[in-house]
Amino acid sequence: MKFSVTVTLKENVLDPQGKVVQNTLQSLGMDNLKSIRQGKYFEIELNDNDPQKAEKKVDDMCKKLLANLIIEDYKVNKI
Amino acid sequence: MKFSVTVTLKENVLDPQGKVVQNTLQSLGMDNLKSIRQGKYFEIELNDNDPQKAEKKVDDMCKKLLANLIIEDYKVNKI
Amino acid sequence: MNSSVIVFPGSNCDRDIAVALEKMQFKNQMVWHKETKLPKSDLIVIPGGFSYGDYLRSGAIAGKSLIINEVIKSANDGCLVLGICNGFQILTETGLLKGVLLRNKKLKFINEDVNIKVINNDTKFSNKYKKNQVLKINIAHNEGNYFTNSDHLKELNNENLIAFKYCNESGDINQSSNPNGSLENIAGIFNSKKNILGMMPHPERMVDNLISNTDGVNLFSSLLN
Amino acid sequence: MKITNQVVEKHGLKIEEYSSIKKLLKREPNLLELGIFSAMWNEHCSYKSSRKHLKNLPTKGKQVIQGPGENAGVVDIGDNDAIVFKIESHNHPSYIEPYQGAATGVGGILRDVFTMGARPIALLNSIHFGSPNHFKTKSLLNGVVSGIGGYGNCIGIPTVAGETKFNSTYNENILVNAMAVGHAKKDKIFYSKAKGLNKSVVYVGSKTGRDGIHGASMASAEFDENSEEKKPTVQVGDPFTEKLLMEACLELMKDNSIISIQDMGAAGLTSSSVEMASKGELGIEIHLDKVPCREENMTPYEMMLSESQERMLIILEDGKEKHAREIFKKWDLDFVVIGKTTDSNKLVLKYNNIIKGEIPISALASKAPIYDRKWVRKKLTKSKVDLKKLKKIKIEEALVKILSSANHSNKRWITSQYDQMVMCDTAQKSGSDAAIIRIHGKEKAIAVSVDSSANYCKAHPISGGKQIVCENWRNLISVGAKPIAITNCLNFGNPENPEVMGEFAECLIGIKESCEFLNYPVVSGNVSFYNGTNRKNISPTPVIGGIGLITKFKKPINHQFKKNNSTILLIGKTFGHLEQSSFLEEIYSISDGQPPEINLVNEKNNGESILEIIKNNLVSSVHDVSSGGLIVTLAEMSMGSNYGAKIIKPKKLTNLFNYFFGEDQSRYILEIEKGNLEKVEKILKNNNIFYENIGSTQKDYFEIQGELKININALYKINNQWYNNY
Ligand SMILES: Nc1ncnc2c1ncn2[C@@H]1O[C@H](COP(=O)(O)OP(=O)(O)O)[C@@H](O)[C@H]1O
Ligand SMILES: [Mg+2]
Repeated sequence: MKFSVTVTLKENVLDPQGKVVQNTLQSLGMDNLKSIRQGKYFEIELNDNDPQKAEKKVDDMCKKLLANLIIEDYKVNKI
Repeated sequence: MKFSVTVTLKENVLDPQGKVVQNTLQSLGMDNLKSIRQGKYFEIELNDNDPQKAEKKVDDMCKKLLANLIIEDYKVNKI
Repeated sequence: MNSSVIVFPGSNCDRDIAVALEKMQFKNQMVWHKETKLPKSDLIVIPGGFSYGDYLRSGAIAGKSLIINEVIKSANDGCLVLGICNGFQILTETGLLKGVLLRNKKLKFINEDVNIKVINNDTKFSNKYKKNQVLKINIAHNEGNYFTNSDHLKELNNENLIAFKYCNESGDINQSSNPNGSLENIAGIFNSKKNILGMMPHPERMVDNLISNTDGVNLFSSLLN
Repeated sequence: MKITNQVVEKHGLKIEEYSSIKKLLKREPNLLELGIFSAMWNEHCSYKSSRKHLKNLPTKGKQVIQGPGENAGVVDIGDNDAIVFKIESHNHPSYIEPYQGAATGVGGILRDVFTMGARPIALLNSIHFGSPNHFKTKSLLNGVVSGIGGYGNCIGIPTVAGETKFNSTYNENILVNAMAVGHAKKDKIFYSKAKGLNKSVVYVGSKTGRDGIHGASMASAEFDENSEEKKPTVQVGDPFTEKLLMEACLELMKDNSIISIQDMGAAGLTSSSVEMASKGELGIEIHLDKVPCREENMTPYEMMLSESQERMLIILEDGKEKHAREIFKKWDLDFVVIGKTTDSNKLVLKYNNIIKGEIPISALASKAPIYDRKWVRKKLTKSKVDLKKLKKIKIEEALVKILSSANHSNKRWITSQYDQMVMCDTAQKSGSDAAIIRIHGKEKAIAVSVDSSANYCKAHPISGGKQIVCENWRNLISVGAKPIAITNCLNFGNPENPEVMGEFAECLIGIKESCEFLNYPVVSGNVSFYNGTNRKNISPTPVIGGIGLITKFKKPINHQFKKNNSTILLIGKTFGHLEQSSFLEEIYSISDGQPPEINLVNEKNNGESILEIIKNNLVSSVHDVSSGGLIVTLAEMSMGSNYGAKIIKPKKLTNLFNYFFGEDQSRYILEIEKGNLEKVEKILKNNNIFYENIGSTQKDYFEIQGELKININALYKINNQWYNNY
């Protein structure tokens, strides 16, 4: 069973990386770019059969390690 | 118009980060975890109205900057 | 004074801090991260480096290690804890210190001698410094851009929990003397009980005139005081 | 798979070479065996074009413990301390993927050093990029610098010195050379030579993946339009695992468990196993089913040719397996016995006990082809540059132009991305003529520097070869170190081209001459051929990495002026040689003419006298005069210091530009406090040194009387802007 997880910085947290990427893209001539924010992406494969249980586990992983909830939000998707 | 981009390492390419994260999760007791690979995630907002043109632009950004096509693949999604 | 230096896989300033502590007459022990008990210590140091390669987020994985639970217990019992650089990042990941260290503003690793100002000299860690004294100390990090929420920032200011701020040679604290974009030029903070100090600059690199200067010495002698 | 001519060529082998393989085997090889031959017989591993010339280099000396032929060179620095060092290129991978290419370059050279039992104490690099105007240069520069930093910073070894140059000759083929320096106990050095029968062959480190299959052949092929296809040969570095591997190996090296050890570098498991067996005149048997793999269904072919990083092969003493296994377990690393030494003198590869390949070791090593390639002498240009015919320029304008050029700008933008202080023994960081690293816990220190000068080498390879060794020597002298030995990275074009081969042969003649005269032997090195694209070869770029010793280290000497009103002495004769100078290149884009000559007798005499003056504590600062000439040297001594200089024009001056911008060799500038002047002059006179008193230091201004006067802070700004604006 496979899941994808995206971890993004909360709205009110400065995203230095996104900002630099944005500036670079703009200086490369991408002038219609309004905003870009950068986060992390994980592809997780579990040996489970029960989708609900599995999703719960992935959620656990996010809380315990993958995201720092002080500054980051996360989303889990089954793929 | 908003797009999401995920950038992941090609299959045969070593993912040192994913490896360490996987070991850590396993040692935290997540024993059903089969594999985890780490990538990058971007949320991109454009001032365009034409979805096709916009997607083309995002694709361009990926090729030019966001992904390193030698070791990475990317996917663009409208959100 | 007894000190313990925690060694994680990927720590790389562990020897440096041990040398500095021994030079300052601490009785020091190295503690491997897989151990489950800490030796009796008055000071616990989490050294700089790249624990677990800084993969995922700097400090995140070390923050989940076995030994860290012991560190948290000791810290809650009032033991002195010093986190330098990656050690600071680890302390924020464990929650012993609030806030986070984001990527440097310019997204580049920075190794430089910078000036920092002693903001609070009334603590176990800083009593040998003068208030507002300007030190020259080496920094070396990718994620030193300190960030916290506005409530905590207020608390830091109101309760005098800021240890050091980046400044220029004459002590001015402004954007041009901020190497990494950190909030209010913060270079190091205490917890509310002031028994934990996290700082990005490396005091252990500044204890030998032949190599650099001795501006770090007083941090260690404060602890012995 | 049938082995057709096409398959042979795909493996980078010539049809004639394939015939020799069949003769040596007395049969046709299978694909696995062909792959192994291609890895061992390519230029990178076999040195087939260079060996004949390399043999002539001086490699011996009282100070040499181990010369070329091992993973790294080893020199003696007294009381059981030894320095282990080597330089290596990672040019092609870095052009394709600058971050990972440069990072894995650093990782590879570090393994060469700690394999020998040394704890790495310093990293250096020599990086050459195309013209700043070339569309790729900026991203290559960014990627390479962050890759070098990314790896070195993470593993915790200070990157302390290097050189960075821009020249259109590298537009399609950048150079990334990394050098590592380690410290070992003289009686605890580990070698790759296998010994004893039936000993366990152990695989440790990372798992094997499909990365970099045929990387070594790539490093030995020219680039062309299809280089893109070769992409998957780029590997991703994992400095974290390398740190664990380093600590685990050093821990295991504390006792006598290891018979022999070899890192898996280019051509991975193939070259490491063959090298160990070949040196020990033994056979080796490997059970490929035991190799730890990262991916599923890897074939023997892939396992043998994979260039996954952060792996080692160890031959263990009997009865030490448990002890060794525990150490690697502690560091979370794979540890698997994959084979044993045999008396068959063959490499035998088995999978599930079925023989998949069997090759005599000698066919892969001692019987690999060696070529005496055709080479032609370089003809010197006779054309003389006539200054009078050039557009007039003011001295000040020329100085500013040079100081603000890409090649002469301050490199702080680069060096601040490297952790230079970790390990707390860096007594002098980047920015001076050489870095100084204290030997941990000791009174002594070493100095290190890397240097090259492609322009000189292109113009006249023999003089150029001579010159770089001397320049490197001078840089060590300038910080008070006695130069003891060098490593070299020889970056050249296609050796099948007689002109390139001539550049190679003649540069080596020059290097040899200087090394011999200066007692400065070559103890390790690396050859990188095929640098170029579509028959356009790069300028010959041998890079020299030197080590010097400071026996009693008390305080670092560097080039910055320290005091007001000191006397400034210029050591060595000034003739005003302008051809091949930065002045002509930067101001007029002229690259004709001959490089400056070197007089080795003066070189040695000047250098040794400077050392004597430094040893007697008579000098405040020292700088060698190099690219840009006298004026740039003086400006560099002023910038970033509180003191500038007031220079008096010599009376019998033919031409100001020749005097100030000429690049005559073997010269130094000394800052001498007035009170010490007499003693210094005495030494110089005793040693028959030519010197001139050219002025004195002064506060705040850099001045040539009657010509120019610039505030040194302004000068500093000029020198610092290029990288930040690029
Ligand atoms: N890529 C680099 N990495 C580290 N240090 C560098 C690099 N490039 C240049 N430097 C440092 O900048 C200084 C100036 O370099 P260079 O002009 O080549 O010196 P020199 O002419 O004395 O050899 C030296 O201290 C050198 O070590
Ligand atoms: Mg120099």
